[in-house]
Amino acid sequence: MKYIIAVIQPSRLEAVKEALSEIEVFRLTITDAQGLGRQRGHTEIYRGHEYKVNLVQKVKLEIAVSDEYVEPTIEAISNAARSGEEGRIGDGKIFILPMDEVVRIRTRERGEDAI
Amino acid sequence: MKYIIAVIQPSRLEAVKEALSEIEVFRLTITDAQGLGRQRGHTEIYRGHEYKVNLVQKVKLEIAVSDEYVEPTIEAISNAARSGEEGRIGDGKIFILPMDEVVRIRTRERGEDAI
Amino acid sequence: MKYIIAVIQPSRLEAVKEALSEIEVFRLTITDAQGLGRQRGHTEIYRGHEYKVNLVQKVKLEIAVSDEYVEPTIEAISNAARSGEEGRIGDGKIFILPMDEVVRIRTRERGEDAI
Amino acid sequence: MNEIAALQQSADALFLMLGAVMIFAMHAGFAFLEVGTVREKNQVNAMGKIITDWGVSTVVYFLVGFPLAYGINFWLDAGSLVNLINGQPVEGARGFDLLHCFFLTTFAACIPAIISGGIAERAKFWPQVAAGAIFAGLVYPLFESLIWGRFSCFQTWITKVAGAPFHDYAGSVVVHSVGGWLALPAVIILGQRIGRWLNGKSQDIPISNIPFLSLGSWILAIGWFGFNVMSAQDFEGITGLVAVNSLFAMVGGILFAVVFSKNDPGFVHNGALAGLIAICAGSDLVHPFGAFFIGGIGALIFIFGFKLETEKLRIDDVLGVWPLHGITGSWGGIAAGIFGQKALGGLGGVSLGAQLIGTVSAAVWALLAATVVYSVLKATVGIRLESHEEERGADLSIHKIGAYPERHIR
Amino acid sequence: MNEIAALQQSADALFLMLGAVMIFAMHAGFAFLEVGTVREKNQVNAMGKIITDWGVSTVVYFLVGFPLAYGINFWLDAGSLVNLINGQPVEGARGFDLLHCFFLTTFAACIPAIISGGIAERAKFWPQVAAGAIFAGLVYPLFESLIWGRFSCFQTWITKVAGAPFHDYAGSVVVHSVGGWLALPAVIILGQRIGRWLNGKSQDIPISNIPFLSLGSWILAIGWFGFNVMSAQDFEGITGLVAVNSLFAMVGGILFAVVFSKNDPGFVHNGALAGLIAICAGSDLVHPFGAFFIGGIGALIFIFGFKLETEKLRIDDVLGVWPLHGITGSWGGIAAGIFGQKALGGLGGVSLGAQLIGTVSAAVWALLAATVVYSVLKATVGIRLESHEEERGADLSIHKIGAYPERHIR
Amino acid sequence: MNEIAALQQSADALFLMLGAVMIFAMHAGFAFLEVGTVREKNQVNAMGKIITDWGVSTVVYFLVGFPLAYGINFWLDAGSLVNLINGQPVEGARGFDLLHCFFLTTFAACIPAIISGGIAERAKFWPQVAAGAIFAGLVYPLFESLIWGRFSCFQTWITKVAGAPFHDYAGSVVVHSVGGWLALPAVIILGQRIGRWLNGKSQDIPISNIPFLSLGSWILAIGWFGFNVMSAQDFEGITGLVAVNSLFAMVGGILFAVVFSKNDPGFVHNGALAGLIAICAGSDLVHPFGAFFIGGIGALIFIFGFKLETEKLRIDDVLGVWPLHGITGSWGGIAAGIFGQKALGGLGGVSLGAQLIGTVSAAVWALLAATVVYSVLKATVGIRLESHEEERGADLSIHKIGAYPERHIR
Ligand SMILES: Nc1ncnc2c1ncn2[C@@H]1O[C@H](COP(=O)(O)OP(=O)(O)O)[C@@H](O)[C@H]1O
Ligand SMILES: Nc1ncnc2c1ncn2[C@@H]1O[C@H](COP(=O)(O)OP(=O)(O)O)[C@@H](O)[C@H]1O
Ligand SMILES: Nc1ncnc2c1ncn2[C@@H]1O[C@H](COP(=O)(O)OP(=O)(O)O)[C@@H](O)[C@H]1O
Repeated sequence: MKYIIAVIQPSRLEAVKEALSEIEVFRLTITDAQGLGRQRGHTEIYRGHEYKVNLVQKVKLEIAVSDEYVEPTIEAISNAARSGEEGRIGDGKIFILPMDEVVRIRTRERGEDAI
Repeated sequence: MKYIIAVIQPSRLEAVKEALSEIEVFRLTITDAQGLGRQRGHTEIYRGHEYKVNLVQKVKLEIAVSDEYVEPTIEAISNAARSGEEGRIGDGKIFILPMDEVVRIRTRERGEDAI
Repeated sequence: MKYIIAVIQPSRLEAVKEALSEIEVFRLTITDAQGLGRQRGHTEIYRGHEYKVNLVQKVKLEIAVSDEYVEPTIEAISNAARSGEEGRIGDGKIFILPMDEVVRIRTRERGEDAI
Repeated sequence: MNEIAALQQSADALFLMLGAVMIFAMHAGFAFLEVGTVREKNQVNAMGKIITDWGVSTVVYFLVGFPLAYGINFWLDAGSLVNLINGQPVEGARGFDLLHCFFLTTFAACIPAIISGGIAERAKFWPQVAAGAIFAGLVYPLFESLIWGRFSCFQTWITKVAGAPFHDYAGSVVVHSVGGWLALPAVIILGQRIGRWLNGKSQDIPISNIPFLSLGSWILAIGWFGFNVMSAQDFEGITGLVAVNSLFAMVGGILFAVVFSKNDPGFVHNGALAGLIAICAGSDLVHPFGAFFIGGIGALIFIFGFKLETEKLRIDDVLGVWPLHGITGSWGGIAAGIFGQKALGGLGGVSLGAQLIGTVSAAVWALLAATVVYSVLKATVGIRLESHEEERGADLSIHKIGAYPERHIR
Repeated sequence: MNEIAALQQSADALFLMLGAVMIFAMHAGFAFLEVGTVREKNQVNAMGKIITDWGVSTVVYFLVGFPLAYGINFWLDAGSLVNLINGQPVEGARGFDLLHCFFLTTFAACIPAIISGGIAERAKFWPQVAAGAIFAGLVYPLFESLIWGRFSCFQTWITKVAGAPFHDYAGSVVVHSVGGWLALPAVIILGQRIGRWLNGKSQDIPISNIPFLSLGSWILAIGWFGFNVMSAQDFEGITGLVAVNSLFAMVGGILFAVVFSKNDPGFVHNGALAGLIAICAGSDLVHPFGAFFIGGIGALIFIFGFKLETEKLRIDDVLGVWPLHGITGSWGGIAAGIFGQKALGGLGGVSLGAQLIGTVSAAVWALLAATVVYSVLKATVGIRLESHEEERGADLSIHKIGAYPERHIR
Repeated sequence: MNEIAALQQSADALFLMLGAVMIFAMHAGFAFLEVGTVREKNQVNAMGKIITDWGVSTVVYFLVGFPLAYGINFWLDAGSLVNLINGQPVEGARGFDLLHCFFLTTFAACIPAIISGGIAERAKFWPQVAAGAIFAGLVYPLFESLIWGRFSCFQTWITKVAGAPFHDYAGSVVVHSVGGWLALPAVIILGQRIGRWLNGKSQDIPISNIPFLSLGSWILAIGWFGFNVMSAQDFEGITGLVAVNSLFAMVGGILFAVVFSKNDPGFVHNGALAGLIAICAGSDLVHPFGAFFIGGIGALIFIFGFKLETEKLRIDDVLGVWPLHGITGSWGGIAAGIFGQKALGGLGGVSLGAQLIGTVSAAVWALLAATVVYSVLKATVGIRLESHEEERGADLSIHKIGAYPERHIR
């Protein structure tokens, strides 16, 4: 089983959710995040003073999947998360981490069935 | 050593914190999250327009533990995080990930003692 | 490849960002978090009632790195994240998790080059 | 009509209109005081209650309350209405009676607004609206009619036994204490909010927004000068003494609260209001320096009364409206009988006995009325949200929308 | 000057000044109504637009609009200006004409403030300022001059054909409906916000902040009593009927909205405004109970008009200013012709025909003017932000700073 | 007392009372201007300072300041107080002197409110309260007594050397510049906030909440019309010229700021205030179009003055109160001497020399007083929070609670 962490553009969240449900990945956890990377931030000005804002708003998805779902999930996300045809800097990353175990709190189920 | 990630109902946070301290797990990191899963969201209405809110507020706990603590921790969380006797949809999940190393910044300690 | 999670004091974020860029780690994801640990919280009083606030504001950094970068990253963070000379309780932790794969959404690159 | 009379009529009209508008504005203050104190999941409801209560109070007071208290009704064509003074036709009256009723409506509407703060975060919407209607339309006007209105019997009796009529210039007792003492049974019958006490331990619920709370307090304090000064209800009767006494009572409330609450923003911003509540009754009688202490003591009453009420008596009065409007209002009634005396630099002509009688009777009347009304409502339609509704918050449960939709809808 | 005349002059000055300041305050209400309704990324812009439009409207109305509508200009030294009444030198006039123009400026400035709410979140800054200047300086004063101003021809004609002049006491039609009907072409020509409709499905955009929205609504409602009562524009002319009719129309709007919108905070707080908009025209004529229904119907018009406009007609009118000010304003003009009749307890002397003529001509005039102005602006300088600017938000794109810098700058 | 005299007395009372209440309301504006500008961890403190300073100023000004400046005190029974005009007993005076003192108290209370914005986020609470008391009770009234009060010597001398007395109708100099120039030493002696400059690099600290800031600015601007118009302090003296000059100066401030700050919301909303500060002195003298430029230049002074002060001089004046109230206030004093001349359409009778003398002496007096007071306080009780207190925020350190408890308590 794998624990997939994806960092995407907030504007793509809707699309990614849909793409995932199409491949029957209905469960995930979302957190707001800020990213530092190749994508440049912006400058704000208030009372004549410049503020460099180099952190960019991102959305972080966490999805636990059984192994056979890993590739489809990566596919779904990387297609849906791109802005425009060939994507734009800042579209984000997908990180795949190994996962030993899952527990569904409600039922105490473990492993694959708990995902 | 394992890195435990638990997604629970916000209303259960207090109970879970207590349950964990009872088994002497005093350290954890908490983030607000929103979940997508079996639990259904709700609808809001403003000026006659319906809004489907399908993300549910959750709280995410992250706990690094040494191996002998894994089971007790899972136990403690899954008992305390359940709403009502046999739990309710949306009570959440516990994910156990392998962890290679821990460092306590203050002391530079590593491994078990750093947890 | 490793997935490094660091929990630090919000006040140290700037310093850590700089330290990381010095060792050419330019990419990371940041989330606000609250911590429970050795560091004690504080008490607030409103209309004569005391509120114990035992969660402490923290900032969580997530950094995917290739193996040779692990040690330098740990070094950079633990130096920059310390408050004062020999650090203060609450300075935080660094967790190193194994990572199987990375994908850059924009280019579909995988592995080391995607980091 | 000669020029002077014309000026006087216009001046009376402007005077009452300004007063009415200033007190109308206070209701925005009630709303924000509550918005800032309840949790974010109940902020929409706080505003919904205040604005709806305002609407209902206006209707019932014009149709029932005012006619009841003053024997004047408005079932005439507009042409006759504009020329009415105390029910008598007068050329060029500039709609005096209409304005008079508007002005007094703003007092009546304070009753549900006061209660609203006590029962916040868990009350059903419509039953509370109904209760408010009964209070603004009947319960309050009945007492009003005895003190300010057409039924002189009570005041005559008080004068006989105590040597002077009961004096309440701007409603410490008639308005605020009645509202506050009505709220007490309401809050008790309604019961504590879920989670306020966990297995015997007090778990006070953090408030949401102190800037909004303080905005509410400021709006109330500003409008209050209309509440007190325009209570002359007649341009000739305006006096700076009322204005400056209100100022000093407010300042006394602020400073006592800053010192005795160790700078607690909740007590300080409500302390200003406590001072203003306490001074209403005697604002035309006492010396400004007396007003300072009336207000200061009012703030102390709120500070210690609130702790006593919520921690010892375990009454979950969210904004503390019983100590604030109820007890402090009663204090105001009594204080007028003390600081109003010539011996203390006051104008005199007031009797402590009379003040005690009037003050106590108001509290008793309010306690009775509210106990009956809320018991009946509870037994019939029910007054409290289902526990799951309360947990979701009154906003989603009643209004189907939260206070900050953009933040949580996506 | 004798004492009475002096009092009268001072009283007129105070009366107009208080009215002007109360309506000036309403513009803070316009600002917060919009701040609460737009997304957080457009809140700074909402405030920037209102305050800038206020400034520009003041200048153009003093220099062009008022002279146009009333034939009085201010190109005299200060010494002469203070002694001017309706353009004639009068000793001790206390700057009457200046105050008169100030008072009417606050009306003119409502026009861009109204439009601002409809075109929010996507309009360019300066082109909209220009449009506002044209409306406040020419389009509005031209119509004003025909109804209230120096060109009696139109009213004379209406009187001939309909038996009475067109009656609009405080501007349901002249101000609000003109503003609302000007906004309609503006919103249509500007087009929907990005994401408002996704492949044919309506995706309403969540608003940001209901407490701010309701603060705006309260401020507007409070100032409105200056808007209506001070429309007498002369101290002798003050009447409580106007104040109480405004009260009842507002209350009607609130209560109808609470019931028919199932307690939707957006409709309830705007319902109060709908009631006030609807009553302006007939506030000096109708019976308070008539006013109640005028306001209530006004709220219904807004509720159903807004749904129709945004869902059926797919017009992305962010605050719903066309149904609120436009249609409801027109309803106010017509309602004065109905409820103003003696038969319905009104003062009479008003003709439904005349009201229809005046109301329709205002709408037509506004539609024409706005269509021309916005088409020209669109064809030349352009009126809409680039899509990437709109997505970043008007705050960052136009003002280079967000509404809550501390939260997102680090 | 005859009817006309009665009307006059009542009118004077209403006039002063309305003015006093409008300026009292401005203090809510001071509070929100600061709440919106400081970081969220200092918002409660911002409100706590303003409301406490108000309370203290009221007490010291009634007890010390007013008696000092005008030779009238209030150690009489209430009965005598109500019948006092300029210290003389007059039947039916309606508490004129009390109201007069209330009105002037609202001016005195502006002094600490102005300073509060400069020293925000790091000052100790009680020492600052003490400083405010000294300023409102002694420093300000002393200068006031020379310009407006009972000590004519200074004005006589100015008239002798400059041909006319120093003219300051509504306090550009006496109130605002004194407040602003008092703030300068305060801010310098207090020192920069932690983190404002990092190893020689300017790190401006993001403000928290622009909607609150703009709410503050709106409240101030609205109340300002009471500040200026009611400065006639006598109903007969009301003039629309003051109202309209205030309007045009404000508008000039807004529009110049919009253009020259490229639509920066901080400069625009403070630009309106700069305009109003600049016009106070000459609002009864200059031509409205002159007022427009006085205000516009005032805004420019603030914009460039603020950058100079905070970036070049490295003075960490959080709200920019020295350029805003200090320099711009001084400009207002001088501007009255320029635009007040007949040659520029003004009423004349003013001397530039006199204006310079008065303006400079105010600045010097304020600089001296503040330097002494703050040096002594610093040397004795200390005026600055411990660095860890400052880092936690004044809210938690001083008031033991944050501004949004629900968000961070769990
Ligand atoms: N090595 C990394 N570790 C953690 N987060 C990363 C890493 N690389 C990228 N990210 C996240 O992905 C976001 C997009 O990356 P960026 O370099 O800006 O664009 P791209 O991935 O298209 O080159 C970043 O803002 C950051 O949040
Ligand atoms: N496979 C998953 N990956 C990530 N998060 C998950 C996953 N499954 C569940 N969750 C989290 O757990 C929460 C509860 O899951 P849900 O399916 O609603 O209830 P239950 O687990 O009781 O069936 C979800 O809202 C989501 O945040
Ligand atoms: N075992 C753990 N699992 C998850 N988070 C931890 C763990 N230990 C510490 N943390 C995080 O690190 C923060 C600092 O830890 P703390 O014990 O307070 O200080 P120190 O690490 O210096 O002893 C905590 O607030 C918490 O957020």
